[in-house]
Amino acid sequence: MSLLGDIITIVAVSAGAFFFLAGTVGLLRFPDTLTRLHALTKADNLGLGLVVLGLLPQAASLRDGFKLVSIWLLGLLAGATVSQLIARAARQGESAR
Amino acid sequence: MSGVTVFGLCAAAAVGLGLYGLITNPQPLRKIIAFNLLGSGVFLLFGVIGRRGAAAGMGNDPVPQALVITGVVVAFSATALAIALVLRLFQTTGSTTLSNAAPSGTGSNPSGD
Amino acid sequence: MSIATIFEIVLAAVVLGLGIWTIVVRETYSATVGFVAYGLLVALIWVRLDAIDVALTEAAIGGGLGGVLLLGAAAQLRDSEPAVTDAAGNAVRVCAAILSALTAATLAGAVLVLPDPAPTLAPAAVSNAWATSLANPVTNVLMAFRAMDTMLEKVVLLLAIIGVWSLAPDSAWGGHPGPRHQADPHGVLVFLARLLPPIGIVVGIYVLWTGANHPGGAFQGGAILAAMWLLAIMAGLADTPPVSSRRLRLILVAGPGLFLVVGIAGLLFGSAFLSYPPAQAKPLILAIEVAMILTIAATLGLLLAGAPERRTGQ
Amino acid sequence: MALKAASRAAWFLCLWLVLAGADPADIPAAAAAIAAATWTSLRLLEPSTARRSVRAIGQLVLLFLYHSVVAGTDVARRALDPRLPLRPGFVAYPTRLSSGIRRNVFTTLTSLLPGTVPTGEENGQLVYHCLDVEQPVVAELAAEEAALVRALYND
Repeated sequence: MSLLGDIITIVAVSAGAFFFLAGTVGLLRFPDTLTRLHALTKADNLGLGLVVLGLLPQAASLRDGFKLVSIWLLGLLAGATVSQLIARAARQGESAR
Repeated sequence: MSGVTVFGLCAAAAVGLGLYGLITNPQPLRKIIAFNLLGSGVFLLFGVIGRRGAAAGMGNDPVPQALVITGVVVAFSATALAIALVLRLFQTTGSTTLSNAAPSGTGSNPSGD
Repeated sequence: MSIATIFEIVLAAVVLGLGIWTIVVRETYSATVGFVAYGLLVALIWVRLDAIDVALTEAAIGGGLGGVLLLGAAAQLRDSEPAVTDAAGNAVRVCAAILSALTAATLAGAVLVLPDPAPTLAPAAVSNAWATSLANPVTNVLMAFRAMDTMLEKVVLLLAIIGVWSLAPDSAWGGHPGPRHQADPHGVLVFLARLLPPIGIVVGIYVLWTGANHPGGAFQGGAILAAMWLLAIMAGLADTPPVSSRRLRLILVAGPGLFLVVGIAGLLFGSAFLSYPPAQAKPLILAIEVAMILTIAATLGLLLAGAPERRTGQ
Repeated sequence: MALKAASRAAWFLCLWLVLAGADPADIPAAAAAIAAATWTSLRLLEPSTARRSVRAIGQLVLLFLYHSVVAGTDVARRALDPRLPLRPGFVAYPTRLSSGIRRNVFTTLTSLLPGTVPTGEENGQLVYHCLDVEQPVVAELAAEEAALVRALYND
């Protein structure tokens, strides 16, 4: 059981780290603010979700697991709303130019 | 070299950086940021010393921790007051410099109320 | 060299790099952004130093609220930037660099020759914890062993808010601090400001409550509550109260006032100023903390809002 | 109204239990936190009157998780591709959802859809920024809207 848990942790956290890395590469390579937002929101949300998923088998109790999931949900809410605010500002800045 | 020493050296460098910025940056807002950098270096030194004094099952001596918490809040209040002063200066004179020429030069460049 | 040490070196290097960036970058706005990132990473250093209480305070107040304050000011002062030409001369720069390098070197030397074993008050703080029956030693130090500091710090908060308010133009005295924010009522900011504050209130009160036994306390909880209030203000769902409001003033003096009353009671009936009778120590400290969280949340929020700008009723 | 308040309070009670655990000594703080949160929540966000379907909500969650994975993989592929295959542009999407909270929920959900970031409204239509304008973005958005309506806003 604990071996299976450890395998899940290693695979999921590594995958999460990979998506964070890909998101950061996108942030550096993509040409403008709006395309960079895609890289950040999509890849980082999936990355955070995978890290949380990977940590779930290591949680000491059910409550700790719920805590981890609520961190992911709050991260999602923050990412999704703030990205829209930035996107709106970026679009208005673009059309003003 | 242990991690605690690394952070101690980092804190010392932050104090030096803050001091340099405080002296050389002409804009008050930049001076405020530099001063906060200096302060955070001092707080970190407290933290490093408290970490070395870990005992009785605690990872960090609670007394310096409590002093730093108090210090962070006081630093925040001082920063808020300083920023309010800068904004008021900008509103009344239209300039944010503290240079010697400011009292005579302000009349030519009023943009605030 | 262990993995932990490599992580710590990288963390320290990134923090220093951000520190250098905030000092040397040309645009003030970039400097403030750099400083916010610096504050959040410094909170990570505090975690590595096993000082979770400080890490929470640094992340919430140093990085979070302080960052909002600096960003707001930088945005307002953005237009004034080109006017500034009187940069320091080369001689001043060289002297400042030498002075700063000497200071940093002295401190670094002091860090390297710190005595071993280090002096510590941790055993004293832990062995006297019975006097308050709180399990978090940091809260014990803040609220009991060094209660004087904490009380005076509340007074400093009050003085700061009085200082900020007194910068109001005569015509605006007694009015609402800061501009009245108006956001698109169907926009995402308003959506977030409707959804998040109740969650933040639960988390803030939890952080206050758990501070008795685990990392947390009135400062960290108060900062969370202040942030939720500010979110509602910025979305235009709430307004700052006028500074002439009696209720507001009562909240502002509640924390230091109750602290002072309890302190004087200790002087009259107990052994010294701010001495709690051990049997009632926990309820007394909790009562003070509840008053303090209200004061802290109100003060932090109003410090961010700034000086009064509008008359009441305008 | 009382029922709505009770259901909100139940959510905040769950949040408190996740944070603090169940301890009788916590009751005063938990009661204060839940009361304050419920009061604020009812003041800030009026209860919705629409019917909700648990099954449809489950389907929406699954769809959302699936989209998160597809979206993350899609962006990662484009970011790591040496040719950087991007055809960015704006797409207007006419939604039937009423302005306000419902639209906000929709845009927040769809900001996690593959290749789209909502950038506000123009002339009553939602304007999306797309990484690749040749993808069937509008059709996907319509499917997502239908799933959302089935789950939360079936009135």
